[in-house]
Amino acid sequence: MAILETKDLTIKFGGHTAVDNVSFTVPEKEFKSIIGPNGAGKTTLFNLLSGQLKPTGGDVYLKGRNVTKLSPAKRARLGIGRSFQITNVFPNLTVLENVRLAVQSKRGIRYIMHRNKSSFREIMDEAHRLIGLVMLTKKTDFLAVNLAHGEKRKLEIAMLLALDTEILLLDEPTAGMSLEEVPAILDVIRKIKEQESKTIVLIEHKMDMIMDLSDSIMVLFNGRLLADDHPKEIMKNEQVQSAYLGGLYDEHTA
Amino acid sequence: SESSSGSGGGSSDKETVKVGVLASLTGALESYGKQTQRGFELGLEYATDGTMEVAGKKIEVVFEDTETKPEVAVQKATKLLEEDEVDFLVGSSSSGDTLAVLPLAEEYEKIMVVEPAVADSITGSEFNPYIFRTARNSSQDAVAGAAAIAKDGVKIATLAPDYSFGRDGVAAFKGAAEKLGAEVVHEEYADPAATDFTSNIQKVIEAKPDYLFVIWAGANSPWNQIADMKLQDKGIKISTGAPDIAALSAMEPLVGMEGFSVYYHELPDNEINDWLVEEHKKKYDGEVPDLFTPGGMSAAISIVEAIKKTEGDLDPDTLIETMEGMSFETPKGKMTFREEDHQALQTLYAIRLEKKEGVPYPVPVLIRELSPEETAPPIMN
Amino acid sequence: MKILQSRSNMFMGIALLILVLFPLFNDSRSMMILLTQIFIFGIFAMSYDLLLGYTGIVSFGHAMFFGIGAYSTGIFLDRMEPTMMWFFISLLAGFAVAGIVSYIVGLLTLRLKSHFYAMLTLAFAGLFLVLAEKWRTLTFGNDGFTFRTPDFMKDRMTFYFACLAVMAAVYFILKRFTQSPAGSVLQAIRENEQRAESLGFHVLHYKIIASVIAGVLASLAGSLYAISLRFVNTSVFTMDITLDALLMTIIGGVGTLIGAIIGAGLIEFAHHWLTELAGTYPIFERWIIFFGILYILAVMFFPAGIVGSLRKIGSKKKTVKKHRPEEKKIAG
Amino acid sequence: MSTLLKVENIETYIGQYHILQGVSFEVKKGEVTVLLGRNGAGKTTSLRSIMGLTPPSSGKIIYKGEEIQGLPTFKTADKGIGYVPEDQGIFGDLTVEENMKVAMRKQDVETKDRMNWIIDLFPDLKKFWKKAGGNLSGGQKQMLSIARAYLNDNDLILIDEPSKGLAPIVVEKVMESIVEMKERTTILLVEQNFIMASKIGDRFYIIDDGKTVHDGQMEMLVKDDDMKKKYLGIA
Amino acid sequence: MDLIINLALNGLATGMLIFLLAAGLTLIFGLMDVLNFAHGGLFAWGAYSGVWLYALTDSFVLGIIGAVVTGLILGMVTEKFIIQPVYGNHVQQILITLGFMLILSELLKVVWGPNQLSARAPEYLAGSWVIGDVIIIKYRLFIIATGLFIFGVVQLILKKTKVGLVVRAGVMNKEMVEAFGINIKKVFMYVFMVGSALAALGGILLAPYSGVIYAEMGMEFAILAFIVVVIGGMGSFPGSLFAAILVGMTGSFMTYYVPELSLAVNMILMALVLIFRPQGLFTVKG
Ligand SMILES: Nc1ncnc2c1ncn2[C@@H]1O[C@H](COP(=O)(O)OP(=O)(O)OP(=O)(O)O)[C@@H](O)[C@H]1O
Ligand SMILES: Nc1ncnc2c1ncn2[C@@H]1O[C@H](COP(=O)(O)OP(=O)(O)OP(=O)(O)O)[C@@H](O)[C@H]1O
Ligand SMILES: [Mg+2]
Ligand SMILES: [Mg+2]
Repeated sequence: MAILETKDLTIKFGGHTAVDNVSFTVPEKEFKSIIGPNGAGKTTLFNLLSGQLKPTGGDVYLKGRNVTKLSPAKRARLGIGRSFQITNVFPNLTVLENVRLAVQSKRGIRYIMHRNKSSFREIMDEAHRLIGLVMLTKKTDFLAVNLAHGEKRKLEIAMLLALDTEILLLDEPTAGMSLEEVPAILDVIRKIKEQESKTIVLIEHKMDMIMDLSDSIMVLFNGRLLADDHPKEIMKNEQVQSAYLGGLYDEHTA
Repeated sequence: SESSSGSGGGSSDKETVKVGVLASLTGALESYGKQTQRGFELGLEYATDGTMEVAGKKIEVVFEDTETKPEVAVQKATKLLEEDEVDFLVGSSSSGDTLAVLPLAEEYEKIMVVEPAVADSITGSEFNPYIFRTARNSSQDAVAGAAAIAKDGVKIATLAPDYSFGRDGVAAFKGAAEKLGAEVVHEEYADPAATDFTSNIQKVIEAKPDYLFVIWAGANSPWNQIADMKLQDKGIKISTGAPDIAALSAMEPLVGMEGFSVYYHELPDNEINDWLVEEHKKKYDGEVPDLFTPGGMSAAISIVEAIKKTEGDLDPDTLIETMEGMSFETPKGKMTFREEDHQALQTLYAIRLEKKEGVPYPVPVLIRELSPEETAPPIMN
Repeated sequence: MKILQSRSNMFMGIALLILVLFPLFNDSRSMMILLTQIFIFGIFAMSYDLLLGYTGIVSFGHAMFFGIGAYSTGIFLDRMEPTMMWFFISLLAGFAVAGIVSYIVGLLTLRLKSHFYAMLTLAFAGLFLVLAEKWRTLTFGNDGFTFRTPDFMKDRMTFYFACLAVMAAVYFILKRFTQSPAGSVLQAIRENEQRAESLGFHVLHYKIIASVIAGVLASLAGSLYAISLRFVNTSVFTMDITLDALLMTIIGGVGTLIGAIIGAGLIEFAHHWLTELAGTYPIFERWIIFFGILYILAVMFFPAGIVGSLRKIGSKKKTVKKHRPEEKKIAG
Repeated sequence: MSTLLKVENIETYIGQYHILQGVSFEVKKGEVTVLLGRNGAGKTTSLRSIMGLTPPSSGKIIYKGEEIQGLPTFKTADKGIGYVPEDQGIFGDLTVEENMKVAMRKQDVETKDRMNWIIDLFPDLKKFWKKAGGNLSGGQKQMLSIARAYLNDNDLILIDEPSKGLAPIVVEKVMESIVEMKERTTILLVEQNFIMASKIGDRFYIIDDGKTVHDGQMEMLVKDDDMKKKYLGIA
Repeated sequence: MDLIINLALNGLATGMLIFLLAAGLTLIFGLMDVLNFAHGGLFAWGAYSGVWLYALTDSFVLGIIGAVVTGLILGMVTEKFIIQPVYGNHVQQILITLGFMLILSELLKVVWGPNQLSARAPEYLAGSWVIGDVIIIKYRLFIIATGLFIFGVVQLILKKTKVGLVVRAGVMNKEMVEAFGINIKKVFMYVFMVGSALAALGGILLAPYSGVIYAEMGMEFAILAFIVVVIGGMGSFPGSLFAAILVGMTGSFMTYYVPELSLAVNMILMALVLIFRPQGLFTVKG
């Protein structure tokens, strides 16, 4: 069954159609990657899925339910969680507080006004666990604004994991992360995919990573859906080769 | 401490009389506050012949700045009543501050001489028996204004700022003017903070009155625009109260207008005023007393006279009894505290603004004195 | 963290105790009135801090709620009877009006970005000022009116204790609130609204909650203010009142609550002393200049407000100590 | 080849944190020098220290024989140093055109030529010439950021992770452009994409925990699996 | 018809005057994003110094020049000592500029005394022409012309140079602008000085318009200027001009036709604009 589906999803910014009649489905527990040139509309598509933007046409369905008109908050509660391409954290809160807030939301603790937040032990523990998972333990009490770029990316991932949604939308999670640590993060993602049976949609430009993880790959070009197929098939696609990959990966993937 | 409970009786054996004066010594009304302050000091000097003593008691004065904020006024008044244990309060420069302090006078059972706040409600709806006012009130102004121009068959339009001061003033003026047979054909109210009054003036022009009576206070004023809109050419004469000297200098365009004045140092013809002008000049570098200086002086004189009469008895009930109906000489002639509402009836002046050689502002020239009886306002408490 | 927390709790306990005992040892009523004034403005500034410090909302119209409280108490006690019952009814009336207004203003305006929200609140407060001016049958316009207070609160000492108790209660309630899960979402919104939304928090709900709580507490402060003066006029709706709250909050340190109280205390005391000096020494005649200098110095030396800056110094010492064993190179 | 920039044992604090604890490296004219190291090692801080954005508290930075440590940023830039920051530093409310205009220091023929060259390199920019920088896609922002640094006649450009967020084909173009410019402009590069770094880099320095721990010719590193494993975690 | 012309003409003139008051703030608040509560103080200082010089020399032109110079000098001092430490921090800006505002307006009283000063238009600008029922006040024509002139000059500078861009970029990301070799500190200082000079100019031009100046005028008009900048759209010069004229015109017509609302007219206008067009009437392109 398709957990996530779009029908003729379209958004125009002024005269420019950033996402153009895109219809696709993501089956439950699938790992789907999205590739495409810069400005193809990948991030915008995510924004439409998670509700940051409202489409000028078309619909988004979550488990068969039309969620097109719902706010990002509602969609997050219904199970669509996302990370952001441009680091998007709470700058003047600590790493712990950043993650804790996400755990808190997951647990549905929203309007409790009379108890101290630290009295929710399980939440604290969970937050600490996640910080460990993304290798940020040393920076637990740092303000997010003071982290190095790669560290912020990790925090971003921890916050997404904390939300523990059924669907994870990952927008270039490892951009700027160091070589050494990419594999570790990939491990985390892979484990989540396997053990916790999540549906994952990933935007990446790192082809080796995509080939390694994906069940299927979707290609966006100029806002339009060019192909949605098995990774092997996609790599054979000529347009993908010439207009997206160029020469760089030839020798490497060969 | 005995005075906090309000039993003022015990204080009659004190060696000193303490007076607390509340005034705006900073902020927008600073110049008014300073006039009151100077006037009050000179008034004490005059009334005690420089001894600063009355009925064998030394007079001490404490000035406090209300900053034209009611909460500060209350704080300062309480300080005066509690810590300085004053026997009289005097003040204040704004009606709001004064109104906020009125209940304290009653609570602490101390006489408060209101000067120069004008709101009618002070001696009207908010009146309590401890309140005496040497200042004239809005209604007196209005009656004086009416007396200067209202006659049978005269059509008058009014222009006033759109807040209590203006609205009350116009209401009182209308009553007085209609009593004299005039007709108020249009009431125009303007945003006091506006920069442009031409739309208001336009409406006045359309009402085709014989007179435009303007009630105005505050720095921002419509005079320029009234002149620019050529009302006088259209046969509409302007009338208003002459303000303090600083504001007079903005009234150049209105030279020739007939109206009234509360005080200008050349208007009253009596010895006290002569003394005031002379001493003031001596003390303050040639400056002449201004609009509210004689008010401050009158307040001081009224207090000294009252104590003289009670022979040093500072018991508030005795004082009230003494002061009700008491007459005393001031730079503006004889004033009398009316028994019913403790408002001092006083002389006001019908004047014409004229240009005078060597004076950089138009000068109010006396047409005639408006006697205290003539300008007596209705009793409203 | 814990130690710091418990130490500051101890300081606060001592301060509270001193304030409770104060009237028993001091018979200066004007000092008592000054302190009462500080308590009232402390409540008002704390309510503002909830907006500015915790939710990141700048409002230029907070006086609106203060005025609503002041007028409802004034009008009820004047028109009805000066009894405690009517006082409580007037409080509730103030809460209701302030709550509704802050809800509507919140709904209309919290979608706006900072300046625009600030200016819109300025506009609304301006409209209330005009209303108070124009509805003369009820408000007596700009001059305002005096009224009698309930006998219970007539005594300044009783009123002092009442205000102290209310301030302490408001402080603890707000402290609880800001440290609760819901309160921490407010801070998240302050930091990054869009991200908070995408975590599943309904930003508008929280902003409205903050706005309504702040509005109601400001109205409470306004009611007490009216009682303390036994008089109310349009000045309660002016920009000056909003600026007072703003200055007190900022000087004390935004986002600290206690800072709001300290700010209120500092400003009121500085004011008191400066005007006193003005009475004694002629060079202080222009004491307002010194007041201005005080603000400037506050920014220079306490950029995060008094409480905020002290805390920073405190935590800096703490982290340096903590890091020293691990990272030897950290210079003292 | 002559040394264009020499960084000698700089130490940098941010607030009370001791971030750089002795970083040294040399950039030779006409070469591409790469700084490597894991997250939080201090690469970005090194570039910022050179630019004067986080001035070092000790050590020397010598550019064209002149000490420039502690100079205000604009003076450093004025000496012909361009900078592509890690977070791209796009002026979000300004259009692409305006972003370029702010960066443009001269309006001579050369600049015009370079402008044309840049537009050839990143045709997307021309396409979105009048669009607000903040509305660009992540990759487009990166292109704009690089473009702004290419616009002026710089002798040295500091580039912080240019490949981040760019499609493979664009990464390739950027690499080509760097090689193409070598004649005129020297590059100091921070890069996590090892394929890219190894292809265009001449010399490398590895920074770890705020210190330079290793350096050498790029070919050496490519061959030296042990070292790659030790410092970069890759084989 | 004559009535409409009268109202429109006066509304336009008042609008232009408001524009002159707000022009400086459009730079300082709109463009540089500094919540400058001391703006009214700069404005009042311009008015006082200008009127004083005008009275002393009997030359209005010298008065204007004096005001502008005062504005420049005060602007430099203010920027250096008050604003520079708090760029980008609105909370600190509010506190420090309010403090400075107190000092500025209190110092006015130290120098010129607590009384209001009166000012009249010079002979050649005084009085009015009457054409039928239309009354044209000469000074108002002068204000309209000056307003247009200032608008033109500033607009030209902003369009022809990249100063405007650099300032906006500097507000968004100061470090990056510096990394392009621009001394943003200096640019900010000059723009702030020009903003203050414009404020001062507004002050001296207001003086003959209303006839009097007083120390408290600063705060009153600063709020009006803030309203105009926000309604017009932050940092947009055409926006400010349009908003100012809108405020002037609405004031003029509402006072005539709906006097009950005249006190509230500015607030209502601002509320409506903000509710229905939250970004302001003109948003800066980009
Ligand atoms: N808010 C917006 N307003 C106008 N145009 C926009 C907006 N957001 C995105 N766009 C445009 O839509 C197109 C798609 O942008 P998007 O961010 O989705 O690209 P992307 O595929 O994620 O690219 P990248 O790989 O570079 O991140 C781009 O041309 C971008 O300029
Ligand atoms: N403002 C700051 N306050 C405190 N610590 C900081 C601050 N800025 C950076 N740091 C710390 O300095 C260290 C070095 O940061 P830097 O950004 O130079 O790393 P980097 O090598 O560029 O890492 P990345 O590859 O993740 O970009 C990091 O540990 C970071 O947490
Ligand atoms: Mg993207
Ligand atoms: Mg980095």
